[in-house]
Amino acid sequence: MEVQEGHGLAAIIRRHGRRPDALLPILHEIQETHGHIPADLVAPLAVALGLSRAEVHGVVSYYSHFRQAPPGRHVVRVCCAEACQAVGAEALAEHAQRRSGDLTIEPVYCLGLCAVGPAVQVDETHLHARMTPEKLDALLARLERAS
Amino acid sequence: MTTTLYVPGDAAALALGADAVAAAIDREARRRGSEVRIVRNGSRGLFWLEPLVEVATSSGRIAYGPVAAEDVPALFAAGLIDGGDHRLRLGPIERLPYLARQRRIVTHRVGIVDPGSLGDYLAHGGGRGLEHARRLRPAEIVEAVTDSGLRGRGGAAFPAGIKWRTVLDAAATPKYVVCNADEGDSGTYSDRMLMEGDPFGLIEGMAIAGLAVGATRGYLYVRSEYPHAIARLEAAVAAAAPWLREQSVDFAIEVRKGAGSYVCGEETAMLESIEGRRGQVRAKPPLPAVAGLFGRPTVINNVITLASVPAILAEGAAGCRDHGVGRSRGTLPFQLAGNIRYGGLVEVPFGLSLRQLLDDFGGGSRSGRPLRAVQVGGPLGAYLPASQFDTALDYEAFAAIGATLGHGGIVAFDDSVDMARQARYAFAFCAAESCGKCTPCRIGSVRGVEVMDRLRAGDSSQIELLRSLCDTMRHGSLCAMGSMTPNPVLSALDHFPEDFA
Amino acid sequence: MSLLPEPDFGTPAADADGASPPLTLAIDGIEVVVPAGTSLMRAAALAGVAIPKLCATDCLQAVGACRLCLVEIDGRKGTPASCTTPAEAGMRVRTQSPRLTELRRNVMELTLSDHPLDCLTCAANGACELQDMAAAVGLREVRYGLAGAHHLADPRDDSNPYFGYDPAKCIVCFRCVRACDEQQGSFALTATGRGFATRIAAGTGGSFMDSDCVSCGACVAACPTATLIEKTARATGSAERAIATTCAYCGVGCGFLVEVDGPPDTPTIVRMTPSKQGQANRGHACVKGRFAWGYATHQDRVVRPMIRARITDPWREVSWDEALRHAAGEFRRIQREHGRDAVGAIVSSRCTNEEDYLVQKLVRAAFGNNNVDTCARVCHSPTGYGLGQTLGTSAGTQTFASVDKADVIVVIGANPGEAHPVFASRLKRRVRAGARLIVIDPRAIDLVDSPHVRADVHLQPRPGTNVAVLTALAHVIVTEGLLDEAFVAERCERQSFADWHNFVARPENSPEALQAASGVPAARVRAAARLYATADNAAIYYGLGVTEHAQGSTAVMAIANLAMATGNLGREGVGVNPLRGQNNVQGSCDMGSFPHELPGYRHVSDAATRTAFERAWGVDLLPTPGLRIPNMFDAALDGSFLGLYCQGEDPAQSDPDTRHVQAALAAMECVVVQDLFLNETARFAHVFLPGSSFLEKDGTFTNAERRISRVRRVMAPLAGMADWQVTLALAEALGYPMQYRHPSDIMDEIARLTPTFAGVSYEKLDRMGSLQWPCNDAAPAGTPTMHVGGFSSRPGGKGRFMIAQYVPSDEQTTSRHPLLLTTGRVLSQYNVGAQTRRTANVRFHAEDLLEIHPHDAEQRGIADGDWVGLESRAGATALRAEVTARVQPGVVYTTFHFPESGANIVTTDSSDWATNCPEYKVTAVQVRRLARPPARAGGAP
Amino acid sequence: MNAAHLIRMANRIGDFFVAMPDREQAVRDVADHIARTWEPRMTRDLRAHVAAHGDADLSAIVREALVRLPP
Repeated sequence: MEVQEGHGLAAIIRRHGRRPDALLPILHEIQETHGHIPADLVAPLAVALGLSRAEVHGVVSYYSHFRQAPPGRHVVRVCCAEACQAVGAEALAEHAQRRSGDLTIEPVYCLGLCAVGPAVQVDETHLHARMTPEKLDALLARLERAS
Repeated sequence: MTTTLYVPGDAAALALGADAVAAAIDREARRRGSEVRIVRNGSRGLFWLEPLVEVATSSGRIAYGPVAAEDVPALFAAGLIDGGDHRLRLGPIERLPYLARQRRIVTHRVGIVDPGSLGDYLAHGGGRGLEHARRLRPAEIVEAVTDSGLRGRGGAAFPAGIKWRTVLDAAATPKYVVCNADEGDSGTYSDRMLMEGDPFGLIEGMAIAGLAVGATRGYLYVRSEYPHAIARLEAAVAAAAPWLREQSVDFAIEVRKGAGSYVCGEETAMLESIEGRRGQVRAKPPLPAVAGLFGRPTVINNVITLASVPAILAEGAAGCRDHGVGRSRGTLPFQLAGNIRYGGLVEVPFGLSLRQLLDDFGGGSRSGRPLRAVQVGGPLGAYLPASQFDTALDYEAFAAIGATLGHGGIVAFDDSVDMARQARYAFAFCAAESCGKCTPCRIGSVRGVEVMDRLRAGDSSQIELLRSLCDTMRHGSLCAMGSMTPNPVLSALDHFPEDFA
Repeated sequence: MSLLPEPDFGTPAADADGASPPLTLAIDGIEVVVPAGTSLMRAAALAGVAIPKLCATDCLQAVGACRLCLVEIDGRKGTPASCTTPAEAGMRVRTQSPRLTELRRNVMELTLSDHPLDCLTCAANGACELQDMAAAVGLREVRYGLAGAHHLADPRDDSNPYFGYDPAKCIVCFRCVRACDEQQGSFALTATGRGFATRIAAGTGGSFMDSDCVSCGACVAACPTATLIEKTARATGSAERAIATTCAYCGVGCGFLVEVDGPPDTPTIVRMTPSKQGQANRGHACVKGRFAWGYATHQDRVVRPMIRARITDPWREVSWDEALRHAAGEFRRIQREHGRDAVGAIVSSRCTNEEDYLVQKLVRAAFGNNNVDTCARVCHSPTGYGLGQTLGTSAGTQTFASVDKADVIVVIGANPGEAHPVFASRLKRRVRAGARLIVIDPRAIDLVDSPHVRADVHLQPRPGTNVAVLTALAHVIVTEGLLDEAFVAERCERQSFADWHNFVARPENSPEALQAASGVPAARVRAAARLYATADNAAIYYGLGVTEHAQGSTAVMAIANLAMATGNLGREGVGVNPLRGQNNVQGSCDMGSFPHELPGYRHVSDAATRTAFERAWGVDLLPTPGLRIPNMFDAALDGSFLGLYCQGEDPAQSDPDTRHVQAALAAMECVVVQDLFLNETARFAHVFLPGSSFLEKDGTFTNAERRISRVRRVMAPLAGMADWQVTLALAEALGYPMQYRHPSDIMDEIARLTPTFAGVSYEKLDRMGSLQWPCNDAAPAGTPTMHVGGFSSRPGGKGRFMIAQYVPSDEQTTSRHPLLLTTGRVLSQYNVGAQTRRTANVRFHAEDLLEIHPHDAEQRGIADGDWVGLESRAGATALRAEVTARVQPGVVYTTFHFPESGANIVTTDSSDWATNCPEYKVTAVQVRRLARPPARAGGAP
Repeated sequence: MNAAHLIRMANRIGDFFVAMPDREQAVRDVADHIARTWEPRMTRDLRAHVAAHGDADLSAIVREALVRLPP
């Protein structure tokens, strides 16, 4: 089956090959491109990899990293695991959740910054350590200004 | 003359502003016309000192830290390039007691080498293990690993040599080597530091495993929460490929990115995930060593385990075997985390007491309040009260008190902690991360949260049900996620009953 | 859950690899010996110890999810799940202890903490594994209360016409998902989300009807609760009793249990469930057999005999007696006036062996001629001829289970996913387990590329060029030294092999030379030939895409040649396997329904055979062949064939060149139609005799693997008489009474007179479940694999190679008819649709569509869904277009399930040279876009 | 019976056997095939057609075989 070029899926699949075990790497690429996994890509992706639509849907829905809807302009993940809890992460997360706006705020369980918590990750690669509610407010304000 | 400066590129250092420091150094050096080369090394693991800048001088590497970007002009003014004095000057890095008191074997290149440079790796002794392994028969490599007493550092502590032997003896082909780099336990980051600070060491370990069992393909499964480690590994895998070819080592590695599932750190769930499926746990047997990835014999070891292998091959099994106590041989990079003053990586031989780590290295709590509880071994590990802080750090000693050493993560809590709340969290975490396959974990975790809510609301009759639920989960669950969630819950209940009243 | 005790051993039988010896262990002190690889749960079941379980069932691989089957093992820590723990020698296992009781009860308590407490009003009440297990573990209360998180308000999905999905009752045991994956191979279901939020979903989370679900019912059968349950069962509750029988749809011959309630003669059917003891299907089924049985009691059923003087007159209901006397009188009158040979009969491959036997006996003994033919004429007659000529036996060589041992599977001219779904599931399972697959088909059928199955090679010949492709494959095998020389030397005729070898080796038979004719790239032919010839075990499966051609018999022989040349005969995993279209195609052929053969494929000219039947039947038999179906129609138009007894067959719709067939029927003086419904042929009939469905009679069907299975009476015949009784009465009216009290008497006679059936009896069938012929003194338990050690029906036991030269079909494209039409089936409909159109299966496929390639559509201005006219030299019809790349440019495709689409109005009189099997699969046509829908598509008179 | 059908059927049979290397055997095979599968009135009508209209429509091998057919 021809995959629509418009989504860039064909090129992604060509790069990975037509093997079922390429599903996660391909989903990562799709999400990097679109910010989420568009529902209309599930069927062509399934055909291209020799999987069923149900299998692809099952995988997308299983992993918390994959989104089925577009996120806000920035994604702010607040670590809620024990090491960060030990230094006030829960209060920080509750504080963050009270914010609304164009940002997606969600919990994450450990960023590997357990000696310098509470830790926050913005848009996958920007990390912030020893976070406090005040520092978080400033960070979120900065992100909102930028968008 | 060009001066080499080291500014860690490690994720923790980045989270503390290392990029800004590096940029400031570059800017200041240009302004001053100083010729400097900035190496983005891994972190030494002394996180209260990060960003920790080192400068290579004729008298060794001199450390400064913690350095903020604003400090940089003053540092230059103080003669940073020559190791000049400044309030942030820490002196020769190796002489810092925190480092000097460690026995760094598996992490000995972390923070020292340029993780982006294969040449630097080889210049620091890398490659010798593989070179030696190439001259051995597979069974001899396995024997060396067996002799070393190396046990899996991921938590289960299964002897690596026995696992390798099983894969070597399996008839089916092809075989695979899978590196479990899904370091999801809170309080642990040694895998991340090694991947970011010495990726070639891991690759060499995987290649040796491949030679030992007859595998030509390896997968490195890294959690998506570790984007910097993934980037480092992908670059290193690309750089190492021609190096392996030059040595006629037929071994190709693919880096696989997880997608936010703690259970995928369980080896069979990880295999499912690599194969492109939902990360649900497989029942064992068959063991992955017999029927693992794509149903083929598969060596699965975690990062620290595989990274320990080159030294064993290069230096001999004794280098590992001669450290430690009892059946816990070698060293373990412990990680001090949570509410701790001097949080960081501490690689020491097994046998130290927990208290030594917490006090001598950790310096007590970050908040300054008394330490009340310590969770060792991640979210499925037990909470230990101060009365158990003298327990020796070895697998058997921990098992004896119903605790687990796990991956060596140590999370400290001060006396403001509400242990019932931590017990509730253990269930909540299980509910959030359960793969959903088996009943005790899928439903029990949610019921556990509900029971804890009733209990915390004052219904003490729930304690009996709580214990019954923990018993059901512990003995009924398919994998460690469900069966070990009772560890933090029951240890909290048993050691801190006052919080449950 | 079924009502006949079908024991569930919890996990599948271990693969007996033969390498490891059986092992002995003790379960609750009971010693049991099991094959290596057996689970503790299965070992316990074999020892008679039932371990509580929910997620385990012996048709699915164990997953260890429900955690109810925990056991204790001496010397081991913990409480492992018995379903996923393999037995080991010397193990001492305890399945009962206070500790285990507590654990199981507490696990069950968690399960029930998210399950409605509505047992008494639940459709599964009394037949619910969850209910049974809750009782077994002694659960009395759920301590977690009712205030917690739950899924009890999840909305129900009743989109599927046959079953509903009620997620509120779901215990997330994954049996449905696994059944869909492992048994059916559709992968239409999945678990979504994770943790407590894990739910079972169809497709991408929408309704079942929006998913890739093919309604095989495997998930429903697998469900231990009422989460997935038949709507009929929901309406009636559990059944009282069940009757084992055999499906009356395709040639797979699935075993079913008919679950019923109410009086023995007029019961209510609660549901039909596939039987695990069904040796052809092993508990699996498809949407037709499983669900589409409602036609049997449909209001369209004609239950009173009718007659009329002229076909333009209205029907008049009469008594059985009057109808039969009228029919017999007419047949005798015609014979008096026009000669003994002016009457004949068509027997149905839908009817039982016993009924087919009776009709041919009636023709031969009462009519006194050989004018009997079967609808197998128009589907698999070339199989009978081609395999008879080469291998000596007119039947497939393997059991279905044999495919499990095949390393390379060739599917040519067959679309099992649609036409033989239960076998397709088995084939796909084997491909998923690593077998390589070669598909030879003009269309990209679903085996070419579907979830987890992809053909290694797909050869796409132009319709009508199979022989060119098969000969090219043979050329590669011969010229590249890929022959199994030892097999050929030992097992085949020397001279015929030499002749064949010389023929196929000629340059004009190379793939390169034949590429122009077939359109198949030579390199692909070579790849396929190497793959097939170098496999340890290679098996060929074929269907009507091979037989329904002018060279149908040639192609069958070419296939047999390939198998002999590569030594792929005479053991499991190999062979030549026709996939029979109808439930009893094999049987009707076996029963002597062809005009030139007596039962057991013995030519009427054979004096010894004739004598045996003459003695038994007390008549003289003709030594010359009778008329075949197309010859009957020619003779009718010629005025020399004027009376036809047509049982369970609808040639006016199913036979090619409808106009010709209708003219022939209209020219006859007495057409007697015996059927469930007033079919198209009945429009030309003078006598209508009500037929009986498979639920209304006893008998046997013989499936594509020569397997004879019992059909058992579930209800009394709606019209008072079963088909076999009607034939008896007609024979009596003709003055030739036959004495049978029960179909088993008929089988006894068949066994007495037919050497390959000598060992068959109802008693043995009841005892053994089914029997594969030959079944006689030499093979008392039947013959799963043919030709082991030799071709016993061939002179000297040697296989014969037949030269198979490609001869182009008369059906060639021209400027007037530039496209080639080929035909096939869809899963949900069956042949002319007489049954399936009278069920909710129309919701899956409501009309026949014309598949046309985008290129051809573009040229004609045709868009998807447009009405198009389809015209051949035989006739014209209209249907809607589906624009798809499944077909190649120059080829169009349609199904033939609806009379109004009239596919056979356009098919022609071209037929197989050896058997006159019509060339349905190749018709030169033109396709034009129609501005508006036709007033009545089909345009029959 | 329809002569065109009979001729076409006969020629198709001939087309198959004509590929055999032993011509004599092939002719016998054509005759045998017709004898074993055709109802007598079909053979009779084909013969009648040939008698009335000649055998130009038949292929060579069928012409030869027709002679061999038992009466």
